[in-house]
Amino acid sequence: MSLESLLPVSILLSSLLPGVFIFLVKEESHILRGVLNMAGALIKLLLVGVMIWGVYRGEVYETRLTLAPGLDLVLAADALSVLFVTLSTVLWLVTTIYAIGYLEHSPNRSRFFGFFSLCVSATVGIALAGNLLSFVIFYEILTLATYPLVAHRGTPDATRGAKIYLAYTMSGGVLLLVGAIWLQAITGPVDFTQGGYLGVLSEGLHGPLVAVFLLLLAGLGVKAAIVPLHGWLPQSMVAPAPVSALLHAVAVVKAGAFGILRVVYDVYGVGLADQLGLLTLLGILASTTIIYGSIRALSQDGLKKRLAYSTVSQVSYIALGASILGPIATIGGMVHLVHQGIMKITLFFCAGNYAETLGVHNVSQMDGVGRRMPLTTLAFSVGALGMIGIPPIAGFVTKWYLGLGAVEADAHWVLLVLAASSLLNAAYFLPILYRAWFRPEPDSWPKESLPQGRFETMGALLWPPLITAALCLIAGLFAAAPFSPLEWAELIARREYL
Amino acid sequence: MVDSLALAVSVPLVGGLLATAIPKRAQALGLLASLVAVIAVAWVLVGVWQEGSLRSELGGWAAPLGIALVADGLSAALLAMAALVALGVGVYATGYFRRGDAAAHFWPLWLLLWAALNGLLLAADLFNIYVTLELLGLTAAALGALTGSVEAVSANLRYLLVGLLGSMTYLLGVALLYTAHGTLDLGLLAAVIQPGPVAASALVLMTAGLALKAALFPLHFWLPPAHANAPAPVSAALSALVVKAAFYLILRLWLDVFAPVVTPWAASLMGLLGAMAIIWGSWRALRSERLKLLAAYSTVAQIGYLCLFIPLLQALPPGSERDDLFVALVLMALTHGLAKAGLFLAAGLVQRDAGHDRIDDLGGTAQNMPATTFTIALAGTALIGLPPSGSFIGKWILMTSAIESGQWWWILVILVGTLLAAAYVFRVLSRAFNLEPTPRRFVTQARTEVPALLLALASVAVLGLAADSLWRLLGMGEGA
Amino acid sequence: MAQLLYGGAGVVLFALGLWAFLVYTPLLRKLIALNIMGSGVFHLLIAIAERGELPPDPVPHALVLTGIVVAVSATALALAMGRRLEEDEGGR
Amino acid sequence: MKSAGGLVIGAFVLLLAIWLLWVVQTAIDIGAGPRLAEQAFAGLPATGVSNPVTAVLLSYRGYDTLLELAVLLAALLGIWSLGAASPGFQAAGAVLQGMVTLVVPLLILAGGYLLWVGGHAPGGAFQAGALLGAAGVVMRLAGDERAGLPPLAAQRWLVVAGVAVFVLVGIATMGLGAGFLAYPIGWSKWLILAIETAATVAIGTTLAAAYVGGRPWSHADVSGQS
Amino acid sequence: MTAGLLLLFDLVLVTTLVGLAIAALISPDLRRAVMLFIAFGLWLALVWARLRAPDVALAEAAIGAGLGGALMLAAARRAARRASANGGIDAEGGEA
Repeated sequence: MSLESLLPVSILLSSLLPGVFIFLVKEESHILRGVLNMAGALIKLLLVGVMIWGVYRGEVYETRLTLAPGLDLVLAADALSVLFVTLSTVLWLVTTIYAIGYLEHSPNRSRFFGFFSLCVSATVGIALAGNLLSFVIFYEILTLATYPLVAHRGTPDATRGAKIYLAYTMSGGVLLLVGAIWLQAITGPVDFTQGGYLGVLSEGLHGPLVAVFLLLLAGLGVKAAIVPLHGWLPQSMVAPAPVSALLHAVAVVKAGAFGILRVVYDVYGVGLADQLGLLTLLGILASTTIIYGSIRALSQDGLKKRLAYSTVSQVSYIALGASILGPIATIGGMVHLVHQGIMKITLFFCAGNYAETLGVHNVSQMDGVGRRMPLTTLAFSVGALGMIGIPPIAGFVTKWYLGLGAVEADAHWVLLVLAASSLLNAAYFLPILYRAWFRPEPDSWPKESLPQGRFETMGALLWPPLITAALCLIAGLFAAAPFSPLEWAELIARREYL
Repeated sequence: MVDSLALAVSVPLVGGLLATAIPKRAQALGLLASLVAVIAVAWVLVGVWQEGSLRSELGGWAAPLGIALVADGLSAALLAMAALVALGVGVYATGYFRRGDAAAHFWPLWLLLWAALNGLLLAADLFNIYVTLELLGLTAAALGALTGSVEAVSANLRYLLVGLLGSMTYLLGVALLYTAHGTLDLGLLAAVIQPGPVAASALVLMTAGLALKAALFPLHFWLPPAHANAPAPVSAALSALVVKAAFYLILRLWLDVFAPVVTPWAASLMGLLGAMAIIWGSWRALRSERLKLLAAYSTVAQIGYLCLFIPLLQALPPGSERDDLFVALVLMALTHGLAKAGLFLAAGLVQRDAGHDRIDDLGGTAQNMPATTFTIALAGTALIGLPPSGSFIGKWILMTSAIESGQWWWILVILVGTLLAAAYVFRVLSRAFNLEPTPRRFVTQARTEVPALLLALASVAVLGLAADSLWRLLGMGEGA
Repeated sequence: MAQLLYGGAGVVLFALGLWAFLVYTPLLRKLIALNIMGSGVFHLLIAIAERGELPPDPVPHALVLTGIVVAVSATALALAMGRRLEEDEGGR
Repeated sequence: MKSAGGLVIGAFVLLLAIWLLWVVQTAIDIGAGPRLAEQAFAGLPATGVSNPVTAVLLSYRGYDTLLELAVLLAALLGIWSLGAASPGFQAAGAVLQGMVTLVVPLLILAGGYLLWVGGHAPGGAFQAGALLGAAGVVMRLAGDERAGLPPLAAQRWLVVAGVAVFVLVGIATMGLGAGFLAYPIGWSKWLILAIETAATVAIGTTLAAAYVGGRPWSHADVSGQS
Repeated sequence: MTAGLLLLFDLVLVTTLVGLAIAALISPDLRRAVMLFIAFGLWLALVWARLRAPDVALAEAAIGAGLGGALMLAAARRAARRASANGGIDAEGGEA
C-alpha cells in the first residue's frame, strides 16, 4: 500500500484507535486518558495538514476496501471532504480541551471520551467517504456513537431526549439506506464524481431518480434538521455542553448538510438536479427552515434551546447555497459549512461556561453576565454578531456570497429570505447581548462555583471559546488569504463547475 | 488418507465420550477436545478454500449404498461459525458453571451436540440427516433443561416433543423419496428428481418437519420459552447454531436438491412466512420483559430474514447476481449466529450478576459491566443490521435484489423489521446510561466476558469488513 | 399389491398418530402418538422393501432398525423429563 | 379434547391421509425397481458378513449406526442430568425372585446368541443389547435398585463403549490409510464382531440405566448458575 | 395358499394393526392405552415378520414394544398412583 492510499485511513484511525483504548482506561487514570485524547487530536491535525497541502496540489488520496463484489468501502480526499475534515479536526482538538475541563469531576469519563472519539471518527469517515455506500456506513455509525453521548447523564430527560434523537435518526437512516440502494441498483457501483454521475442516464429513469432524491433528502434532512424533520435537535440539548457544541453544532447536523452537498454536486450534479426541479424543492425547504427556526428561537428562554433553534435555521443556509444554481451561491453554501461551525461552537462553549460557572441556563438569568465574565461574553458577542451577519465576522461573508449568488441566478426571493432571517437573528441575539452587557448584575447567581484560576472561569473552559471566536474573526477578516475557508470553497466551486 | 470431514465429526464425539467416562476431568477434556475440533474444522476450511468442495465416502462404500460426507462453501462457512461459537461457549462455560457437577453434565452433552451439528452440516444423505437431527434435538433439549427449573424442563420437554414431531414428518418425506427414487444421497437425488406429486409432497413434508425445528413462523411457538430458560451457554448454542442448522437443511433442499420442484408460489409463501416472522418476532421482542426472552424472540425474527431470500433466489437465473444474493444470505446467517451467541452469553452474565433479567430493572447492573454492555450493543448492531456488521451488507444486497427483481414489497418488511429491532435493542441499552455507578474496570471476569465480546465483535467488525473472503470461499463451492 | 396395502397402512398409522399428537395434551399420550407415527413411517419402509419373489431390500430394514432405537431413546428422555416435572410439582 | 378444534384437526388429518395414500401409490409406481437391494447383495462378500441387514448397519451405513449409538448415549446423559433415580420397588416375593434367577441368565444367554448369529442370520447388536436391557428391567422389577448394573463409574465406561469402539475403529482404519470406517479386507468380519460386542454391552447397559431413570447413588444438585 | 387367501391374511393383519393403533390412541384409561400400545408393537413385529424382515421384527418386539413399553408402563403406573392420591381428578398424567 502506498502512502497515498494510507493517508485517509490513517486520519480515520488517529481518532478511532485512541477511542478504543480510552474505553479500556481505568476511570482514575486522568493523565493517560488526556494523553490519548490529545495525541490523537494532534496527530490527526498533522495528517490533515499533509492532506490539505496534497489535495491543493492535486494529489489523489484513496483507501479502498472491497466488502463484497460491487460494494467498496472508499475513503478518498477531494477538496470538499478536506473542507469538512479540517473543520472537524480543528474543532475536535478545541472541544477535547474544553471537555476535559468541563467533565473534570463528573463520573464515567472513559465512556464519554471513548464515544466522543468514535463520533469524530465517524464524522471524518463521512467527510472522506468516496461513494454513497461508504457515506451511509459512517452516517449510521455516527448515529450509533452519538446516542450514548446524548444519553450520557442518564436522567429521565436525557433518556427521553436520546430516545427521540434515535427515533428520528434511525428512521431517517433507513430511508437514506433505501435511497442509496435504489440508486446503486440503477447505476451500479459508482464513486462520487465531481459534476455528478447521473446526467448520462436516460430520461426514462428520471421518475425513479426524483423518488431516490426524495428518499436521500429525507434521510439527510433528519440530521441536517430541515423542517419538519428537526424535532430531535432541541430535545438533544440535554446532553453535556461539549456534546452540544461539537455534535450539534458541527458533527451531526453538518453530516446531514454535507450529505446534501454531496448528493447535489457529486451524485446528481447541479444541472440534472435543476432539470428535475429538485433544486427548487431544496430551496423552498431550506428557506422555510431558515425562517421557521429563527421564529422559534425568538420565544426560547433556555439559552441552549435558543441556540439549537438557531442551528436549525443556520444549517439550512448550506442547503440554500446548494439550491441556487451558479458558482457564487455554491461558494456561499460551502463556506458556511465552516463558518456556521466555528460561530456556533463558540456560542455553545460560552453557554456551557455560563452554566458551569454561574448556573445560568436561561436567557432571562443573563443580566450582567458580561461584567462577571467579560472574556466569555466577548466571545459570545463575536459569535452572535457573526450569526447576524455583521462584518467583518465570518457570517457576513456567507450571506454576501449567498446574496450575490441569488442575484446572479435571478433568484431574488432568496434576498428576501436572507433579509428576513438576518432581522430575526438580530431579534433573538441582540437582546441577549443587551442583557449581558448593559443590565446590572443580580445580587447572586443561581449556582455560582468559584473558579480556581486567575480568570473568570477555568482555563480549559475559557480558552476554547476565545480561540474559536478568534477564528471567526480571522475567517472573516482574511477571507481572501490563501487556504482560508472562502478560498477553499472557491477552489471546490471551480472544480465542480468546470 | 486422513479424512478431515470425518475428524470434524468424530473429534467432538470422542471428546464427549471421554467427558462422559471421566466426569472429574470433564472440563479439561472438553476444552482439549474443543481445541482439537477447531483445528479439524480449520482443516476442512482450508481444504474447501483450496479445492472448492470436499467429499468423502465413509466405510469405503460409494453412494448410494454408502454414506458420503460433503463439504462445500456453504457447509464450510457454517462449520466455521459453529466452531467459533463452540469455542466461545466452551471457554465461557468454564467460568459460568461454578459447580463441577453442572460442568460434568454440560460437557458430554455439549460435545455430542457439536458432533451432531458438524455431522448435519456435512451430511449428504437424507437418512443420515435424520439421525443427526435426532442427536441434535435430544442433546439440545437435554442441555436446555440443565437448570432443572420447572420452566426450563417443561419448555424443553415441549421442544423435544415438537422436535420429534418434526423428525417424524421429515422421515416420512425421506421414505417417500426412497420409495420413488431408490436413493438417499442428496447429489444422486438432485439428478433424478422431477416435478410431480411425490417430489412436491416429500418437499412439503420435509420442509414442514424442518420448519418446526427451525422455528419458522408460525411454528416458532416453542422456541422463546425453551431458549429463554436454558443456561446461558446453551441458549447461545441453541439460538445461534441449532436453529440455523435446521434452516440450513431447508436451504439445501430448496436451493439444491429440489430446485426444479420449487415453484415461484411456494418460494413466495416462504418469503411471506419470513415476513410475518420478522414483524411478529420483532414485535414480541420489543414487548418482552426479560432480556433472554427478548433475545429468543429476536431469533424468530432473524430466521424470518433468512426466509426472505428464498423467493428472490428462486426468481433469479443462475449467474453472478444469484451467487451474490446467496452469499449475502450466508453472511446474514453467520452474522446473526455470532451476534446471537454473544448476546445470549452477555445476557447470562447480566442475569447472574443481577439475579434476574428483567429489562426494566437492569440499570445499575448493566452499567457496572461495561464489557458486557458493549457486547449487547455490538450484538444489537448486528441484529439491527447497522454498519459495519455483516448483516448490513447482507441487507444491502437483499434489498438491491428486491428492487432489481421488482419484488419491492419485501423492502417494506425489512424497514419495519429494522426499526423494530433498533427499538428493542436500544430499549435494553438505554438502561446502561446513568452517571452512577461508575464501573471500576472494563472487564470484570475475563473468562466469561471476553468470549462473549469477541463473538459479538466478530459479527460486527470481522464479518462486515472481511465479507469479501466469504465470496471466495463460497464462490468456489458454488462453481459460479 | 402388498407394498401398497402395507404402505397404505403405514400412512394411516402416521395420520392417526399425528391426529392424536395434536389432539391430546398429556405427555404419555403424546408419546404413544409419536411412537405410532414413527411406526407408520417404519412400516412404509418395511413395506416397500418387500419385493415378492425376490429377497427383500435390506437397506430400509437397517434404516428402520436405526429408527426404532432413536425413537426409544427419545421416548426415554421425554419420560424422564416428564417425571422430573411430576416430582417438582409433587414437592410443592 | 376440544370438540371444534378436534374436528378441524380430524378433518385436516383425514385429508392428509387420503392425499398421502395417493402419493404413496404414485411413489411405488415410479420406483418399482430394485432400489438398493441388488447393490446391497452384490457387496455382501466384501463385508465379511452374510446377513444383509447387518452388512448395511455396520458396513455400508456404519456411520449411521455410530451416530445412532450416540443418540442412545445422549438420551441417557440427558436422563442422568435430570437428577437422581427414584427408589426402586419393594423387594419381590419369592416366586418372582425365583423367576428372576431363571429368566435373567436366559435373557443374557439369548442376547449372546443373537449377537453371535447376527453375522449370518437375523439378530445382531441391537436385539442382543435389548435382551440385556430387558434382563436389567426384570431385575429392577424384582427389587434390585441397581437393575443389576455395576457402580456408576463403571457404568460410565460401559455406556460409552459402543460408540468408543466404533469411532476408534473408524479412526484406526483412517490411520491405516483406508477411509473412515473402511474395514480392511479380511479384518472386516472381526472388526464388525468387535464393534457389535461393544455395542451390545453399551446398549444393554444404557437401556437398563435409562429404565432406572436417573443417576444412581449421587444426589448432588445439577442446576446451572442461572 | 392362493393369492386371494394371502390377500385376506394380509388384510386381517393390517386391519388388526390399525385397530390396535386406534385402540391404543383413544383408550380412556392410560394404563390400558400403554398395554394396547405394547400389543400394537408386538403385532407390528408379527406383521414385519410376515414381510420378511425378521431382524427388524425382533428389534421392534424387544426394543420398541418391550423396553419402550416398559418405560411407558412405569410412567403410567406413576400417573395412576398420583391420580388415586389426588382423588382421581388428574387421571391423564403429567401435562406436556
